[in-house]
Amino acid sequence: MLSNYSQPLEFTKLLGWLDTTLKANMPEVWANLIEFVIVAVAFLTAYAVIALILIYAERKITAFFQARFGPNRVGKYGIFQSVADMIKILLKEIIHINNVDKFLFYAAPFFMIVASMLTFGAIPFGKMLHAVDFNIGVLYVTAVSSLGIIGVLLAGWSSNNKYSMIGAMRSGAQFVSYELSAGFALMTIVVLTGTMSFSEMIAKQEFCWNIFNGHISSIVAFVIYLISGHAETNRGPFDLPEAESELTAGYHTEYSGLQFGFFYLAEYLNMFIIASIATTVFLGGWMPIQIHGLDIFNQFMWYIPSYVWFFGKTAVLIFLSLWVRWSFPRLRIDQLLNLEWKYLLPINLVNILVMVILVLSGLTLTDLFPSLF
Amino acid sequence: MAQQIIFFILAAMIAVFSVLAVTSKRIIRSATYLLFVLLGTAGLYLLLGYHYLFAVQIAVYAGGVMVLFIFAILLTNRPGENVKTERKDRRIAAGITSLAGLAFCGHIIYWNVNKMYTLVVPAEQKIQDIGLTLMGTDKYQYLLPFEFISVLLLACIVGAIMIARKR
Amino acid sequence: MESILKYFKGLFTGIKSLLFGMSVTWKELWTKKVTQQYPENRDTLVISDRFRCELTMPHDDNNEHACTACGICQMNCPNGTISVLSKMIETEDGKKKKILDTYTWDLGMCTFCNLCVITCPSDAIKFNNQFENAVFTRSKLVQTLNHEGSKLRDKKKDVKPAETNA
Amino acid sequence: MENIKKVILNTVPEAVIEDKKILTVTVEPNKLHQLAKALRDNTALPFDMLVKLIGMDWGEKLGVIYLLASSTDLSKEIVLKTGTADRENPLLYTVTDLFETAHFNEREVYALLGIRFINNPDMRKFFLNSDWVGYPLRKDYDANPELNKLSLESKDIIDIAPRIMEVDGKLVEETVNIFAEDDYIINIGPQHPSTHGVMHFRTSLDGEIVRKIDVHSGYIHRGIEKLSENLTYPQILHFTDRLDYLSANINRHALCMCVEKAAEIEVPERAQYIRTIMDELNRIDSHLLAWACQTNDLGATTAFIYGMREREIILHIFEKTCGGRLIINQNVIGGVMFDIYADFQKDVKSFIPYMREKLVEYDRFFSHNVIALGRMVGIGVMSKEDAISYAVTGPAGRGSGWSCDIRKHQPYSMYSKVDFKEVIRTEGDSYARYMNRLDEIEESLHIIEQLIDNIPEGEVLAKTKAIIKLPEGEYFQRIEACRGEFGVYIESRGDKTPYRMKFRSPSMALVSAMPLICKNEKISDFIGIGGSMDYVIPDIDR
Repeated sequence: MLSNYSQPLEFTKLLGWLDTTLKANMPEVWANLIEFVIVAVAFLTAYAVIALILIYAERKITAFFQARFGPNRVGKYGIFQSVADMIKILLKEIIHINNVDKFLFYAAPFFMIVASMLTFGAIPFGKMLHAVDFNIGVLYVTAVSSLGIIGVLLAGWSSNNKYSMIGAMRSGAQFVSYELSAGFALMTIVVLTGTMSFSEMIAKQEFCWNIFNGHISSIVAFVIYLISGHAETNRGPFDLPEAESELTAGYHTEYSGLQFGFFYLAEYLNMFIIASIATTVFLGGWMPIQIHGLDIFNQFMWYIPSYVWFFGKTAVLIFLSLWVRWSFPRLRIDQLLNLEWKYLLPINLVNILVMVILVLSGLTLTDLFPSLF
Repeated sequence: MAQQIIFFILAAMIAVFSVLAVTSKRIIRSATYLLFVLLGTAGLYLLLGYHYLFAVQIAVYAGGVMVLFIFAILLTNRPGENVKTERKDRRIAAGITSLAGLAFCGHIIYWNVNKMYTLVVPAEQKIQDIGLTLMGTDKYQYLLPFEFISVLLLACIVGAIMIARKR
Repeated sequence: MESILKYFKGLFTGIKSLLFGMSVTWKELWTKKVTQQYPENRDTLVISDRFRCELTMPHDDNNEHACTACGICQMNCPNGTISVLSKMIETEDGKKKKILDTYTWDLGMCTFCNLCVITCPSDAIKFNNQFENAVFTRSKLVQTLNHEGSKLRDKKKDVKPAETNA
Repeated sequence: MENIKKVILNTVPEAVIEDKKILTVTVEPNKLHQLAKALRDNTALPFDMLVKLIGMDWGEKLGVIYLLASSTDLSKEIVLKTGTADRENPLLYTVTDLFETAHFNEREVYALLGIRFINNPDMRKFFLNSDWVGYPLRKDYDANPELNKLSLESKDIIDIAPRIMEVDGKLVEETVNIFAEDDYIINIGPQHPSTHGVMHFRTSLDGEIVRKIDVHSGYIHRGIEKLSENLTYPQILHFTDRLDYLSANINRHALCMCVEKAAEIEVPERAQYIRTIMDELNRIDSHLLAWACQTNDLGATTAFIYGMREREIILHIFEKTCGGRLIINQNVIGGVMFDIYADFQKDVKSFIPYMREKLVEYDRFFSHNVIALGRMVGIGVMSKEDAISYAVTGPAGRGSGWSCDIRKHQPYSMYSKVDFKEVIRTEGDSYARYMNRLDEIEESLHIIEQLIDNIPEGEVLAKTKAIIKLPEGEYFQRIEACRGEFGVYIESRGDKTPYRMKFRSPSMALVSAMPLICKNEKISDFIGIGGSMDYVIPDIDR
């Protein structure tokens, strides 16, 4: 079905050619090894580049929300600002602190960055641009992203600083609670699609995105996922762990240079990861907008390559997250837990039941109007 | 070949960090070493192709239990202070006991490891199967134990709230 | 029942208030920004005439100023920012006269209270609005206000009134 | 007031009563507490607000002047004086149990004049280190820098407070620990993003909950009162702008008025108009900044910048009027330094509708936000009794239901001629204080609206003598600054410099109430309450 349309800008052919040439010219082990290295390098580059773009975009958009211009000195419109920042962070001295548990202190940022890297690896960026496709993709993503919190806790503990400690404690409470909601929201869609694999999920959303397919229930799950994802990434209004007005910088108060850079990078990438998972699970991932039967329209949509679709949808969600972040005051810890345990979680539990009923009684859009999709 | 290498790396990691976890005097470090052990185990599952088990191991142990461990350690006042090394005779006794335990376990594993190969089918489990197994009421299905555990956890939560309320 | 009603009412009024808040930022996103871009706007930048930046001693075309070296400004300055050094000279008709030697003012210590200007009996000093005064060493902040070789303006010749602030 | 005299004589028959502008009563130290208590508990007209507590060095005697006012009618004032001739170990009785606000003030008097107060629960030096040599405000103070060398060594903070208690008629010197041994203490300040300056709160936490706060201040103390003793009145003026720099013009207005009244200088009407308009613009400016900072403290960075945007317009008007933006140097003795510029009216009049529109936007954006409400409503509640006892005035005091606007009670300048409402809320929480400020912006706009078109022609500066000397005497002036009541006290001995100068800072009262209202609140609310109280540190560290 998919291959019926001409897709000139996809990487499919290039990657296929690469694979066959490599395997034709050398033993399979070596070919695999080279492919691994290529993939790893590509991911590392993408990781850094996306973070840089995100940092720039956030600063610029934030500025416009706040009646400012944002960075505008380094390059035209300040586009090289985040590059300059990156160089600065790389060159900055890493300050060694007395009376800290050195091993944990230096290990903590790696937990953060490794966790977000692991998650990053499982995201389908486009057609064929999918490094590992587990058949338990959703579960995998929830599992490895939960490792990041250990970095926060250890950073807070090992800094030997009371502000950091309070930040870490808050972070722990926050993360443990909101992971529940995020997980349940994703489960709602797993119920709908009957699969945990990202590729299968995307394939099922060819004509009808999950957010429409499960209508009420899906939309509720989508909103809850966005809220709890936002909370998991420790960004305002849920930025209590690093609440600058009370804890100065929370758990990363004592970090400098590249150590801080890791936390910073991971924070931005986590924002991207949450948005891209939401895109994949709810908004059809890299799949272009297609309407059943309208082949010309579909062909036209396929001319826009899948990765552009993916990044476009993700960008919209990231914008939404920025918009929320810069509109609201920070929650207090009890408000935060109230929101989770008194509102999100009960609603979520009801929602998952509603979804089960919708699926079992054939009330999803695809069941109701099979001719349309 | 590659699998073998990765296996040995993981095995070494598990072994080293388990020893470290026990010998470290700082409790928060022990917890971190334990975390590495759990991650190594998860790696073994991945090596075997048990993706589901791998994800659950990470989500439940590394992401859940360890977070709670560390969280609990952070809540205690000055953990790990005033820990004394044990007396020499006690240490020797402990060493002998653990060696005996190792020998016992090793014996069992050595004599049964061949049988295990025949039992385990290296095929990817479907999520649906796992779900049905957990929630079914037939033979080799586990709804009852599952619910038992749920009730147990509920009791724990109620107990915790009762204790917290008293303060 | 009432509590359930309250729960949902709270939920929806809460969401409504949040959406209101987001509408304000949304509007701001598309509003033209009022931020001024210094130094690009140097040509169009308007600094109020009364803005106090640098103490100056206006000199006319003949390199003459109005300072009689009376020292009232020095006396009035709360921080000792000004120091007026005078010297005695002999005029043509043989009288001894005190004239200004050097008039130094330390920008680094000035609080710009304007007391020196308003108490000056001969309107010899005033603040201008040249605000770009940053230098690399403190010693450069100490300025001598009277120009090289300048002298006191003859009062009889002085027909035009001293400049005052608008 | 005749009744009051009776009350005084009934309580302390040997009291010396002088009928000056303000009724002045001099008593012996051991009778003061009794008299103050009688005045405070006087039912017909309770003198329950301690406006100022002024430590004095009269030369032969060291003593304290208390300016009391009635919380029901702030214009009713009474002055109590007491003193001791013992310069080696001066001891007076505390009034902290009657007026909570006396606590910090007495500690300040101890630091600067060396008078110790019996029964004050915590007699550490305020502003100064405990090892400071000498008492700066004493006339015989040795200012030799060798005595108090600049130390770069880090010092431990001592949480042990000395005090003198009277037990069964005997004086017992003892020490108390401020914190328990296993308290979890964090230092909020001296360098902290949300203390609004160099303020240091030692905060004992139980989890997220604040159990006790110990205030340390004086990190930027500049000794303005001491400096003033060697400067002429026009020179002192420029200090006032640097106390509470956000109500710079209003503070300066207070000192000008005090000197003008003492020297009997008539201020031209045009100057009065300009002063009032500038004061109100200053108030809007300050309240905007307060609003912005409070929202920022609550985590809404965007709102912070919106507040700054509107404030910029006022600063621009200031800049054009008098060449300063923050420290504006507008008032001088006898009038104002600069007349208004040609487009002043136009600028102000275009600002008024703009600001009103923005107030509506603020309301939409923040005032009803569910998160903001949760962080302000019912948080940091201060009862009216506490507000009076701690002498918390301004929007904070009026948020507790206390009518304490000097502009209403003792109208000065043009305030008696304009129509405006005193904004009072009774909840006493952060939200009441927050809303009070926004409403006061509205009232200020209303005041400006009434004045701006009617500025009379004429001089803006009265002719004054070249050297202003005040006749011998004591002069009090109270004024409504942005944060509450600002007061000036001048004791003149007929010179061109004051003998003693004292400023009453509203922020000190606000900070002194912080330990009370933040108790058992969450740490993030502690920051939020700080924002709602809106203290300015240089105002405290005079």
